[in-house]
Amino acid sequence: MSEPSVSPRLRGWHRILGLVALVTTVSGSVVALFLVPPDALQGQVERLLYVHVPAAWLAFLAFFVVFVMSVLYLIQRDPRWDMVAASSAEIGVLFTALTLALGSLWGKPTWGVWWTWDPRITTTAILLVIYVGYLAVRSFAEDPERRARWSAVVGIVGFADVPIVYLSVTWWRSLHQPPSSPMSMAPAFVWTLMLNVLAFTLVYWYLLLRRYRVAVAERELEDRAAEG
Amino acid sequence: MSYVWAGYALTWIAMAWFVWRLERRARDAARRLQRTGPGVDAPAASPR
Amino acid sequence: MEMWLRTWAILWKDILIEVRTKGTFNAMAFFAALILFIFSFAIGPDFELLRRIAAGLLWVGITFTGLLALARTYHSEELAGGLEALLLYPGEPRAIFLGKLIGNLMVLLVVEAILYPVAAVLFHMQLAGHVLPVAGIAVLGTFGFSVIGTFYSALTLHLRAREVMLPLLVLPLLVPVILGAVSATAALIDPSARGGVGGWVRLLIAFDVLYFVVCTWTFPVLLER
Amino acid sequence: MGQLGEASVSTGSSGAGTPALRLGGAGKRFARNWGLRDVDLEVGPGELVALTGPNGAGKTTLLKIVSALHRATTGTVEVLGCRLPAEENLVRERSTLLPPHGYVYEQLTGLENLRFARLMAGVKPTSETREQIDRALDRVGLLAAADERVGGYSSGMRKRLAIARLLLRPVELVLMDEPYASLDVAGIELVDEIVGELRAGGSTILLASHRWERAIREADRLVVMERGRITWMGSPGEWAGRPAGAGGA
Repeated sequence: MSEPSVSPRLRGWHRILGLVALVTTVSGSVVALFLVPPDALQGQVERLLYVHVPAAWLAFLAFFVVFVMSVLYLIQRDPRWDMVAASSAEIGVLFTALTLALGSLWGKPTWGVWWTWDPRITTTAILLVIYVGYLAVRSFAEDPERRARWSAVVGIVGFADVPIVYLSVTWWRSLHQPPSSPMSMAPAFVWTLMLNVLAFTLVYWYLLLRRYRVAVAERELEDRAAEG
Repeated sequence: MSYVWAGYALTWIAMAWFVWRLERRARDAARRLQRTGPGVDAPAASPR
Repeated sequence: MEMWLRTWAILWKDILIEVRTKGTFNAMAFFAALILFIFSFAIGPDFELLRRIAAGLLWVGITFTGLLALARTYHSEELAGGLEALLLYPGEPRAIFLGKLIGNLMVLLVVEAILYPVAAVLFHMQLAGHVLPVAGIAVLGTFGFSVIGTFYSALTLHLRAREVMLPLLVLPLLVPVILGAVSATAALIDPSARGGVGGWVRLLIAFDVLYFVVCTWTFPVLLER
Repeated sequence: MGQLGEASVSTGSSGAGTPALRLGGAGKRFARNWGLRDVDLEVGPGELVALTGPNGAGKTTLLKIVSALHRATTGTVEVLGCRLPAEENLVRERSTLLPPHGYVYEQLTGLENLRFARLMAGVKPTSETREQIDRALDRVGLLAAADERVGGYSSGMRKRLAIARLLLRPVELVLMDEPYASLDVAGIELVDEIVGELRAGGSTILLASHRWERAIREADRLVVMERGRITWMGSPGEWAGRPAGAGGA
């Protein structure tokens, strides 16, 4: 069993990353809530987009990382890639669920309904089901090697599904309802959004690093339990 | 506006909860690693 | 080429076993009929409504009965002692996937060949003049469904709670198949449904090709033990 | 480091030329326990090695790894000069496993099971193949029951069918897992006969069996396993003269 370890230099570094992520996220929220002017069309509720859009961006980024790590694992069979994939998937579920919740919070005042078959939101919901499937496979497979191999397959097959789902839902929706309202592109809006996307991305990398270290420790415990 | 507050509160609570749960898991794992002998990351522990 | 001999070996064995035991077919036929009748009673005799949602009801029936068959893909191997019964022999492991895929496709198409006419009668679908295109769409949709089902049933074979795991893993991949098959079929037979059949057919073909390649390519990973 | 660690020096006596089989620190992990742990073994071409030990000692696991059915979790495995798991197809081509419970399809007849085996090995179903099948069935005394479903076979008959399948494909390395199990006296003699023929043909044989007193009669070497490890290895002579309790089987 290979002995994946985390170099000491990396451990101190994560506190700095955590701090930077925290500061950026706080400032992002402050700017989004108070400083940037409300949008002419949607009014105050448009501020939700400053968290909804970054969360969605992270949900898909996290699953892209799962996909890349899954491919790497199947090629090199190095347990570290599997542990990064698992960590990214768990964080991905957090962001996906958050995106859906924020989406309905935004939908209620804008369209008067908690759930709409808007292509982006529907695709995010399907992405959540893929994540749940991925994590279910991991929890139901006892042998670590098998768990890594099968979840890698689910990560790859699942990832290929996302664009097709988005395409098919967009076509399907265009048969029944005009596309959802376009977002305003005022410079203030764009900068605030970019700041929050950066903040969320930093949070993602911090959480990935921390979750990976837990995965390493738990894998070590599992290996030791098997030694007995 | 209440929806906006709810949205931001939810975002912060979700992230805080995830970090808290993560730190707890990290502590548990580190403790169990110590108890089952010197580990990769854990400081050298006295043998049980 | 010996790969096709191996594919034929698995197909021949599974057909022989299915013809003799009819295990999968009986379960599916009964289940499909049950679903259609329940829909009829549940939705009532409103012909106009039934005609509009007929394609959807049909594909709900196909999805659930299909999952029954797909869960039994490696049933004969399980009785024989495990997938090792197929790994004893040299040769391309992907032949196993192809053999099982064609087998599943045939079982599903046979059940659909019964399901479609019954649904046409029950739901007053005007299939006249559209039989061939509707059948073509059914084959495209069923092929995609079979590729995913045959693939994931190999993965879930050794998982706990596999009765739940197979539908859970297949569900997200079914979205484009169901949307494609239902919308294309509806566009053909229901005058009020807008939207081009061509677009949906292209989507189904793209889905089938992509997943046939992805699943065939990674299948040996599932056979490793 | 993954599963391809360095090969450690093996301790077994090796015949001339490349060994038929070399295991270096081979291990196999099943979820929470290790079915095989740090096994070093080398078998020369043409050798007959008997493998014995209590249930769960790892005999079956070892045979499955050598026949490329399972992959080793740790260590290196080389069979007939081919490295596993990279060249597993080559290994499957030149070796075969006689499983304890046969891997036979109950819904098919004996004849159909062997036809399936031939097709799966990529052999065209010609009349010559049919004769080969009939000869194999005759050799194991199943010609009469050829057209009956295996579901109706006794466990002895199923084992004979598995033996017939083995005869269909002459290979360099033959792995037998409990060949004597569920066989009557005549069946056991048949197994010994076939083992003799295989040896005469120069095949290397690895034979795992509880009944070590039977297996040891013709073996060049006896390997005793317990809890996934090799606890004793030596020639039958040494086994007879061993001090009491050493490597007790």
